Amino acid sequence: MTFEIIMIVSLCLLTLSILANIYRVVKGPSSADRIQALDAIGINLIASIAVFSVLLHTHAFFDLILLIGILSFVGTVAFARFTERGMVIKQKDEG
Amino acid sequence: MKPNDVILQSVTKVTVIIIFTFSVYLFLNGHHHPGGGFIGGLSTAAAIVLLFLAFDIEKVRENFQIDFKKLAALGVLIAIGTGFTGMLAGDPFLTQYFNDKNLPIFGKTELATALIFDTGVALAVIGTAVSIILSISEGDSLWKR
Amino acid sequence: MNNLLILPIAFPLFIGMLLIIFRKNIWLHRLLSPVACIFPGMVALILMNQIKDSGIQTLQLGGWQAPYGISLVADMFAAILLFVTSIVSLCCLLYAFHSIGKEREKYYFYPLILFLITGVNGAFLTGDLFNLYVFFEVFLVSSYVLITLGGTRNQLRESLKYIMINVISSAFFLVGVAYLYAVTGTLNFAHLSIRVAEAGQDGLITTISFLFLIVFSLKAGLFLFYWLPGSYSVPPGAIAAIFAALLTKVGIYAIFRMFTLIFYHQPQVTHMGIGILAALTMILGAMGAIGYRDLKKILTYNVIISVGFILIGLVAFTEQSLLGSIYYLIHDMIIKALVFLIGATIIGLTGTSKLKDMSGLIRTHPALGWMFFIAVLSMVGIPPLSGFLGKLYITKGAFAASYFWLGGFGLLASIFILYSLIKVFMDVFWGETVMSEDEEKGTTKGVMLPIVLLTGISLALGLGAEGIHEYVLIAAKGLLDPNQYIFAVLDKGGI
Amino acid sequence: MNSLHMLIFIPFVFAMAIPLLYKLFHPKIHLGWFVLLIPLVIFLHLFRYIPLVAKGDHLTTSLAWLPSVEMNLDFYIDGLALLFGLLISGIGVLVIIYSIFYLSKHREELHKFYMYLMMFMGAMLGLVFSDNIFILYGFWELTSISSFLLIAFWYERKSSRDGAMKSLLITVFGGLCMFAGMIMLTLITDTYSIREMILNVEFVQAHKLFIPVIICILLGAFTKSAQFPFSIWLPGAMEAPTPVSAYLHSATMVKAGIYLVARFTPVFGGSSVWFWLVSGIGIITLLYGSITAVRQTDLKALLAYSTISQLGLIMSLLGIGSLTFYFGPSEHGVTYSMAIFAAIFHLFNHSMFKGSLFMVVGIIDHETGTRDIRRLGGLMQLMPVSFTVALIGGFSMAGLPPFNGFLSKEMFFKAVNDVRVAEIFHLETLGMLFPLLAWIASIFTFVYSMILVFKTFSGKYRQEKLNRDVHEAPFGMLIPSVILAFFVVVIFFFPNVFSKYLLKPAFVAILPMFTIDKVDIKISAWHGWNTELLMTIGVVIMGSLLFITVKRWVPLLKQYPQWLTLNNLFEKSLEKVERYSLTITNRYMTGSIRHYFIYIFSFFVIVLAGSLLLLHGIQFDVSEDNVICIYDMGLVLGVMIAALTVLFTSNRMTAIVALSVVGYLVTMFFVIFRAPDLALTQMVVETVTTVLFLLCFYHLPKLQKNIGRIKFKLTNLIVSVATGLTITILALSSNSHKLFEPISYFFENAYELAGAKNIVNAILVDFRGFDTMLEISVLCIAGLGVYTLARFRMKGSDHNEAE
Amino acid sequence: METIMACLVGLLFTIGTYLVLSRQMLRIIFGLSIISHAVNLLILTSGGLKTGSAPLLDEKMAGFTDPLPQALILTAIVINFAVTALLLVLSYRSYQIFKTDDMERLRGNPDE
Amino acid sequence: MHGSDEVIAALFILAGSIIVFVSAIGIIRLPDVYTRSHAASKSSTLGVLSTLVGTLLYFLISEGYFSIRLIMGIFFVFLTAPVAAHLIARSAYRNGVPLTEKSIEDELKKYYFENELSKK
Repeated sequence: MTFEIIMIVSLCLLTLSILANIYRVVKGPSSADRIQALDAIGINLIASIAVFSVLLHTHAFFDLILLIGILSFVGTVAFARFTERGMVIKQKDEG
Repeated sequence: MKPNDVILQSVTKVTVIIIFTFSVYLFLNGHHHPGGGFIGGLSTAAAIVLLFLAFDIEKVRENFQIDFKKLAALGVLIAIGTGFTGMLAGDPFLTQYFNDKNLPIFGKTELATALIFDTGVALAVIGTAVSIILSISEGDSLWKR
Repeated sequence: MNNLLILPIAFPLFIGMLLIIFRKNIWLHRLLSPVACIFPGMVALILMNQIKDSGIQTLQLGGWQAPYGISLVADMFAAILLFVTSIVSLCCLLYAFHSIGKEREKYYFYPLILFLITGVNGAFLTGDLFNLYVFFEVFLVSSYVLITLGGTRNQLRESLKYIMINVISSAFFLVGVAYLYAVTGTLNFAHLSIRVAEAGQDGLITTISFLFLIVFSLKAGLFLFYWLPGSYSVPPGAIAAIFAALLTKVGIYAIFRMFTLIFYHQPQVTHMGIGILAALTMILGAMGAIGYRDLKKILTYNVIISVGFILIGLVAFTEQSLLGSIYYLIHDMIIKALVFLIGATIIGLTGTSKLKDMSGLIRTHPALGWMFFIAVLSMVGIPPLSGFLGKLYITKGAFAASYFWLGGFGLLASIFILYSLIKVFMDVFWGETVMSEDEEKGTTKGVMLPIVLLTGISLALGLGAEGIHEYVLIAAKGLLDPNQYIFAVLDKGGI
Repeated sequence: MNSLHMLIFIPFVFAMAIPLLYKLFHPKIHLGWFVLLIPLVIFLHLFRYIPLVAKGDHLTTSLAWLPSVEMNLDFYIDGLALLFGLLISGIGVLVIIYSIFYLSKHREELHKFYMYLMMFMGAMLGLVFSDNIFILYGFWELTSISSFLLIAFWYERKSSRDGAMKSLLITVFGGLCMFAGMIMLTLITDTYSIREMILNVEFVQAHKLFIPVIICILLGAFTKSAQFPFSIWLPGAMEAPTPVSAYLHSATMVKAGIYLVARFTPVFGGSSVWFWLVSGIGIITLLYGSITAVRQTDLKALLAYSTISQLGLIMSLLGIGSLTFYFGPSEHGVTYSMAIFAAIFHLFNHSMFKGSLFMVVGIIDHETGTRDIRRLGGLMQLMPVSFTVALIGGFSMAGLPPFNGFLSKEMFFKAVNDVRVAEIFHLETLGMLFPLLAWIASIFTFVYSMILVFKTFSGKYRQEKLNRDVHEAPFGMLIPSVILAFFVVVIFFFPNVFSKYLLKPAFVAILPMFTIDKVDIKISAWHGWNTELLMTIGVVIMGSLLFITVKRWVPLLKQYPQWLTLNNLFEKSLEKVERYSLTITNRYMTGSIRHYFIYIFSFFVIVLAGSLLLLHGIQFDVSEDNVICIYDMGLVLGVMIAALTVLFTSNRMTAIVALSVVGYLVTMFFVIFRAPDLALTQMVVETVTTVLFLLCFYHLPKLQKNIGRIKFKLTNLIVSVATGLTITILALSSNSHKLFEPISYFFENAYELAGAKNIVNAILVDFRGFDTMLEISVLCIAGLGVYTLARFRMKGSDHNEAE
Repeated sequence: METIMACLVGLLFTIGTYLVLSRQMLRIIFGLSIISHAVNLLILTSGGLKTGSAPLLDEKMAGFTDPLPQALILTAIVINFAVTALLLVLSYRSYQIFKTDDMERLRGNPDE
Repeated sequence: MHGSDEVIAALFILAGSIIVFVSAIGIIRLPDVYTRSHAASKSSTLGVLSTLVGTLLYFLISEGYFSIRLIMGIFFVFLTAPVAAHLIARSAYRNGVPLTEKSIEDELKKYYFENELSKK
């Protein structure tokens, strides 16, 4: 029972962190802040899903953990690219 | 200042391999675990997109000389094709078959035509996703002319 | 089990995908796409005879017994529509050969048309609610692409609205699926019908049925047709024709299917609602048709009027009225393709769609003019042309069911159809001939064949209605008796 | 297929052959000579039926067209049909002869003219011979259409087109009303055959739809026969070439309505509604037509209004005659049956004199180049033959002896006098109106007949007002009118010959209670000094007085404001309808997507919320709900905040980021609701969508990053809140109303059935693999769409879009 | 939980609708996206929430959540993705051509 | 199932969550994007790693299930999180997002501007 309570507490903490990050997403002020927060949300999601898997005794979401890792990386890269040079994919490497 | 993509590019090289492996895993595993053609395909597409992000289109194109639209069409064709095979056997369209076989290396493996169908799905998804992203990126220069 | 049912869907899809791969060979496109259009029609013909002989044909895809798998069901109604679709699309395709232009051909025009046909055929055949959604999406997405194909300013502007509205309606469709699934726990039409009948169509289910009515009304252009005039007037003629002929009809088909097979227990509420919408549609459509002086607009508003008219048959819900609706539906698909093609030809010749800028084409293009005239008379329902039987039976059915006002509106609508289109005829074809043949912007070369073909079919449909009456009657009876459908779909496995 | 069918099809078949003949023989031979054969053949052929019909028999034939819907070409000849058939073909012959000389083979598109004419003739013949009510309707509409084409024969003139349009609109409108009536009639009687309907009269008269049926069918007849107030199309139809006018207005088109009323009299006769409508409208039309005719200055218009008034006369006679069915074959009945006879007789006479008059007017027009009475005069010497014909026709129309019009006019007066004594249907008080109105109308009829004859032919010849030398018309043009005039006289002297072979059979056809042997009708010019004769004398005296003083009082009539004429009202209201339609349509078809969305959402809310409330669909039951975890609440809160951010932010980037937050949190929902596949998919799709958003936004660099504050609009708020509420309530209700176990239990055997342990995947690739197949097709199509959108733009697409 | 989800769906619909009713093309697309999320959640809710384990046969718990809505949502997500992609590209093309993202300025010319 | 071994897993997870939470506070409280970058990437990476390890241990102990996917996940996050943080920080800098006023020195400024100038 205590175990589950610990899990729930962790989940709540994670939720709070996500909310905190959402606050940052909303608040900004710069795009970079938002992307950063989004990245953090992705990471928090990974953690929450992990905790959740424990709570539900399921392996079903392990794939998701990795996938979120991948996608949050790809997404962050894309965002960063966008804010940095205003375009996402280069036609040709001018450099 | 010229953008210095060394970090990104070297990490990308590693991660892309991971992603590819992972997508193949997702794809093959789909029948029994979460995953399947669609997700496998999309994560493959994500890997390709990551390549595009880290490098430039032409460089990637050198290595992937595929018309992704045709790939997508091919995927759909495969999917329809599996449907037709069922018909040839006199069963309804899209009947899937599965059987457990002992293969030399893999041991007892389940062989299912659903996998071929799923391959079609995966190809279609890869093809479409990448071609969408590419056409937007490429199309722009044409458009402005 | 009858594997023929899949062919009208899989074949065009397959050919379309194949053509994407062989993109460069336009001749292959021109060769294969008509084949892919005709083939479903031939299948439909076989199906019609099979249905006549041995009842509704079904195919449980993947061998999964209904309601668990997806069923394709060809009842006579669907088979007839399938057949007409094939004819109409073939004619539009033939028209496109000479009018659509190299550029569009290169940019997947033919595959897209084939996908559109796939979607339409599938929507006619499917026996599963969610699958219907998917087929709707197939033809909608194809239509999105077709409508934007070419990227002119008008196309972009109107297609934006078209897509946005259709996205909303698709969302509503899914909302409806969700509600219905929550209440009944199933998706198969036949099974839904059983469950709804078992539960009795209470207030909630009726409300859900209204939700579906809204969704399909959006597609059919029943009352919620705001997107229609704009989006049908921007694409090239061949595309507009195929839209006018097929797209709204799928919506109408879906309304028929839903309200004859599943939600038929409270006709005093649901069918009355449809009746009011149909009447409003006809009124608004008629106002648009007589108000504008623009060829394309007039034609599109006529599409709207006919939607309202066809649905009267459903509202009255008697054998005769359904018979009439089916007749009129067949007629309307053909004739709308015809008038749109003629309209496109006229616009091609004169380079404008404003009536005031046209005059006296009859001297240079008498055949075109007279075919338009015949088409107009057909639309008004002058015997022995093709619209007549539909008009007769719809009105008769409506009167028999004591929907006098609705039948009256229907007849009144034909006056407006007549007025709006005869005005077109007079302005375009009569009057002083102001344009010599050299001044024409386009030509009728090559495009006359499909027009003549459609006119011929329309005439044949009117004069030779005897030939199809048996089929139409079976279709109407089938619509009236949901049990036929249910038994055909769920015969062996049981629930 | 027998000879009767042949008769009706010959004109159509021949119409198809005309272009060929035109190609072969034009301009060597006037096409009319070939066409002439057709009505001639028909006429002669119909003659063969006279003996049969004169015996009171009839003949039916049937040709299967759509037997399964009982749409067969059932034709049948009785006296009435034969009379019409003979008129149609006979006058057809004369009209075609006339047209050969009237229409130049060099200037006019003769092949079209004769095609239309043949179609029209065929349609008329079909109309009168049809027994099947819907076949009759078909021919009815065909006459409207072919007359439309004929009227607009000179389609380059605007007035022709307008006239044609007007006639088409009104007659087709009437046709549709009639169609509605016919449908109701078939519902009542359950048959398409007119004869069988007549046999089932008692059903019809007792049915609750009886009055609507009458009104609908009469609307058809009145519009076709140009009864008040539908008469406006007829003057407009004068734009047609004169042979057409002569044909349409004397024997055919306008008589179709009369035919219809006569044909249906056995079905409806004897009811007060039918009587009052037919005879009342008839009398009003008679009066209206005759008074308006006097005002006209155009000869053809004058004739047109005279036609209207004469049709009113026949109509009212038919109405009075319908009383026969009330009284049955009693003495009273016999009295009123004479009205029917009078109607037939006058119809016959009218065809003769009106045909001849039209031809004369055509000759005048042809020779002088004008039809304006004010410019004409004194043509008597120049055109003696025409004058004679006009004199005969005019006097006959005025009801003077020794012309046939006198006979039927006498009978008309008798009939209106008889009405007074009927003592049913309030006739004891209102009956007095009939003779009075009839008499007044007859005076005006006399006046306009005189105007027609004397203003054109007597008086001073005014060369200066005409642009050419006037001389007598060519022989060919005169022949037909002379023949008709000849008949006008002959009928007066030998009425009973015609009566025996033509009129009596027709009479019996309308009144089946009389058999042909028992009926004994003698037409005689002299009845002694009875009321009718006195009335006629009164007419002549009053009429002469008025004619002499015509210059004094006609201007008074012209005081009637132009804008209040029926014609003007019609045109104005049509114009108004068009304008308002456009205004209203433009009012709601704004092209603004926001408006369209508002319509859609409001409709959605109104319909669904309304139906939920009215049908008591709202249910609420939380007992089945699952527990709520605090974590869930956090998620819900997160989604809400993120979504609201999308709503309120003014920064494009923030919006995109917040949107993807929503997407990711939805993924979390999928996790807590145990949907791993969904979570995976949603995750990937969300990311790709976000990337797409960014890709697209790269392309808009020059525009501001801000998308501007979202403007608050109360409508939007109301609509959106209402939509959300509706969705929620429906969702709650349907979730509380789970009536059945979902079918999903079946899929739990996925491993045995499909060899898959992932049920969702098994559903996707196997159970519902078809969906997936189509889904990837959709994806592929969308991919193509993106590609074409990105790459493809019509060359020069921006230039030719002037609109 | 179903109740809460229904409310959330309603809220998302409200927000989506409000966005859809605004003038900017982009906002409309956002709105459509949000509505599609809402729809997915609604379908999921319609199958009942949180009963049983994930629909994987390896999971050994009593009963599964309803897998059918999940499959439907999956299809719906993909289709939505396809349409959104198309719409996005279309909107940016229009944006480029019309130089505005204000739908009110894309009314088209009122005829006659 | 509440063996003492599982407590280790639970502790890992709890610790991870606390770290994540702390970093979230950091994300809210820290003054500019560059400082927040520390909180976002370093701490949360650590936090999530700890949680994942905890999860891994849990399944290892309770079910004897060793998930390669989790290991891969850990590896992947470990690999990419710094890169992501790097990219974000760089893009922020190049977009001219200001440093907080408390910052003492901007070492990159000189280099950056020289390059920008030399380009022109």
